[in-house]
Amino acid sequence: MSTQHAKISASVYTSHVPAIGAALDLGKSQEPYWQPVFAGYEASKTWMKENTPDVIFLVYNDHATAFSLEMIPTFAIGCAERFQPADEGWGPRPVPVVQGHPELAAHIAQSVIQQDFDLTIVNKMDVDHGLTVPLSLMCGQPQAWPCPVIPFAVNVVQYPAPSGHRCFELGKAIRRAIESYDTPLNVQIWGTGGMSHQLQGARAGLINPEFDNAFLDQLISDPQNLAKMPHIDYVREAGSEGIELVMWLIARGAMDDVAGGKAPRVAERFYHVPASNTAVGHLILENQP
Amino acid sequence: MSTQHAKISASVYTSHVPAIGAALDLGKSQEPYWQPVFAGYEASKTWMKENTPDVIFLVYNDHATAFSLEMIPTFAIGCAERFQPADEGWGPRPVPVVQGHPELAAHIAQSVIQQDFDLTIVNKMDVDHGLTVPLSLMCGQPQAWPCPVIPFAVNVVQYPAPSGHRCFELGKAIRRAIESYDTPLNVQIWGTGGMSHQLQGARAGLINPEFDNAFLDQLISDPQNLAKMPHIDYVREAGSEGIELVMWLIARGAMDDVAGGKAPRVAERFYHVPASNTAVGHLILENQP
Amino acid sequence: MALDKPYRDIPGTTIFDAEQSRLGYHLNQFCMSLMKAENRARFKADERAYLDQWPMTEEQKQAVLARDLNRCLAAGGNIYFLAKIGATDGRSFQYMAASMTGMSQEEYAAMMLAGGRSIAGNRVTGEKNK
Amino acid sequence: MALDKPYRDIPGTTIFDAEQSRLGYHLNQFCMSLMKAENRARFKADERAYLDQWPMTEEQKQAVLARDLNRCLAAGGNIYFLAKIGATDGRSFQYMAASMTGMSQEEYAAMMLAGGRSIAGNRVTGEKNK
Ligand SMILES: [Fe+3]
Ligand SMILES: [Fe+3]
Repeated sequence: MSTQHAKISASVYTSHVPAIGAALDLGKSQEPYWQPVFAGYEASKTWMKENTPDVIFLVYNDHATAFSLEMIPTFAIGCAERFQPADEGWGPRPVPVVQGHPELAAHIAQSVIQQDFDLTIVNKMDVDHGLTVPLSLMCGQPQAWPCPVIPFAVNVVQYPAPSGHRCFELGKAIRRAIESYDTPLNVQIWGTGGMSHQLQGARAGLINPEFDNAFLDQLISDPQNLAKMPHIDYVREAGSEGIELVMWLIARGAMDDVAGGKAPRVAERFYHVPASNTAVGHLILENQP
Repeated sequence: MSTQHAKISASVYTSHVPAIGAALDLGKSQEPYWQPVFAGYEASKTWMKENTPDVIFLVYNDHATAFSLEMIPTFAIGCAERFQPADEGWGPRPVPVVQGHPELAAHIAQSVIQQDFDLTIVNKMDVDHGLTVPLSLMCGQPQAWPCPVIPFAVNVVQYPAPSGHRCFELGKAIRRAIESYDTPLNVQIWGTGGMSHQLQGARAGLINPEFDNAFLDQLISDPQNLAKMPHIDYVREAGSEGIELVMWLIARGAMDDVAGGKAPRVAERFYHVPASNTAVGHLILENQP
Repeated sequence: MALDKPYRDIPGTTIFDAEQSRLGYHLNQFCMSLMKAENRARFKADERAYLDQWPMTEEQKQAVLARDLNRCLAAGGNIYFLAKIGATDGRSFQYMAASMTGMSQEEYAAMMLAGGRSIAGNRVTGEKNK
Repeated sequence: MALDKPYRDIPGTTIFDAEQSRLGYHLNQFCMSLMKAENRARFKADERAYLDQWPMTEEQKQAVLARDLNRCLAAGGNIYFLAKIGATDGRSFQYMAASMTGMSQEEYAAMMLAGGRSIAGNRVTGEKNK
């Protein structure tokens, strides 16, 4: 029965620093500054080749690219056939067009709205570094991305972002939606953004490795409690843009153990400071059969 | 203490048939076809003059006016200073510009998002007949609307609309938000749309007065149970556009009795068939001191 | 199809769900363009040329040219969007509604004045008490 | 003010909440316009004339002309929007970040390489262990 349905096989977590994309696009990935960052993702690129899913459900935030202040959706699901890499002010990144999965996206949208999550459905959207940098880190520089991607954008630009609790519950709802899709697709769910960083004001450059590593520990072992952390703790401890980390809880909430299954296996874990203004964190968690 | 805070004094429910707006704008309100419709709102216009609030929180749906298929928010709250009446294809209605209440709107948005409702914040939006026809019915043809209005748009165009249950819970959350606003404003909450109507296909023209009147009865006396009615019942019994009635549950959920207070007083009740393709229903419920 | 569609047995009714929305995306966005006066003028001046600027299917274009709203609905149109074609033509909504039911506008208007279409026999496709 | 703002005691940090968003609406929408190459060209050709097309406050315009990002933040700017000014100028984000901290770009880059700004003393305004 369950083989007739879609299934989440793994979750991937990673920062999505724009400078990482620029370094890769400009051929700087072997420079001493960037080499440790890309080295930290080498094993993950191999893992990705060996574990290529049918679809990636990619949670990220838009950075004043597709969404201006005219409309600010808390949660927006991309249901289009394809998504163009955005021109963020320097021209679009030279990366492949992102192919969507309109049928699965529409199914998830319908199911999750009926589970009382108030999504915004988006049928036309360019995607910025928040979505394309994680793909680059995990897939390198291919001619085409290895599979379709469903973009899921979370508001973390204008306060208040959704709570960690809300994000975790949403992950559970997304899992139920995916598992009720009657085609046996292998789906990965990615949570991106973070880790600690602050891009504004006199406190710019804030990095809090103790917080970040505790976040990684607890995300693995006790996400239910981690989801209770209030917004103010993210901002105070991880910087004003550290709030992006709530998005990781969406991916984590979709894993087997949260629904009573086995604890996931930690396939990769990596932490590095700095990439431009930001701490880089990365995890791969695999559901266990 | 509670006099220092905003308070919901009453809720108003009404259909928002575009032909009603056209009849008024073209001076046809005394024609035999329209006279019974406008006569049904005469007492309500007097009530409105005697009970003018400081702000109206107006729940309605956009009809492919401000929102195309590019972005479809389930719930969108208008936080702008003002909202222009939209050109829906015949030029804008000759009615006053709608003044918003950005400060209260922002407070409600923040509070309701922190209560786990995933709103879309809208800072630029034209408003269509869904919002302006109720104002015309309740206020006539003034030079300016009598008070600021916070537009709250609900997706009922693309299936699935939010459930009745979700709408009712949202009403409760909006009530909590308004009552935590630290200025003693008199706020009305309006639910608009409906009643039974179907605008499409071979079943167009469907009217179900038994359903409509039972809906009015239960909205008054047992909204908690009414909120359990599934989407399919609205569509089957009240027509494909009858689903608009879920929006009335948002207003109803914000009333005192739902939070343990006194049952509201029925100040007005009116029902008439037809207005163009639609059954017209109307209620005013007053909170009791 | 993976979407649950409990509304499929309602007669004479097309629910605008994600599948219809995807099918009709360009048709509906074409309709949306008619909210601007200059686009209405361009459409009226040469309907076919205007339609050809949109990546719509030939069936969608033919349905629009024929003002066949039921065909437009089947091709993914949503009535709130399609209504903008009628507005461009200067037609009332009641005219458009009647055109979908196979009744003349007069017959349809008379039905509405008499209380509208009865729910009896109209709940489920194939229902007996019609 | 009716909004609950538990984040007000964080030093050197302006949370972009509804109040800031309202204050900075036109400033941020101006920044957004710089995502189009032709607008960047028009802005560069005559900054003041371009700014005057937006209903921004004089303080907002002066803050942009001076490239004073802290003034822009105080006037309702959001860093993701403001970053588009830097992109138009061909500046790196690290250049912009440094400019808000009172450090030179070299000092700021050195701080980041050494592990970034410490959280110690930076949690609460007026904290002792700075
Ligand atoms: Fe980011
Ligand atoms: Fe309506």
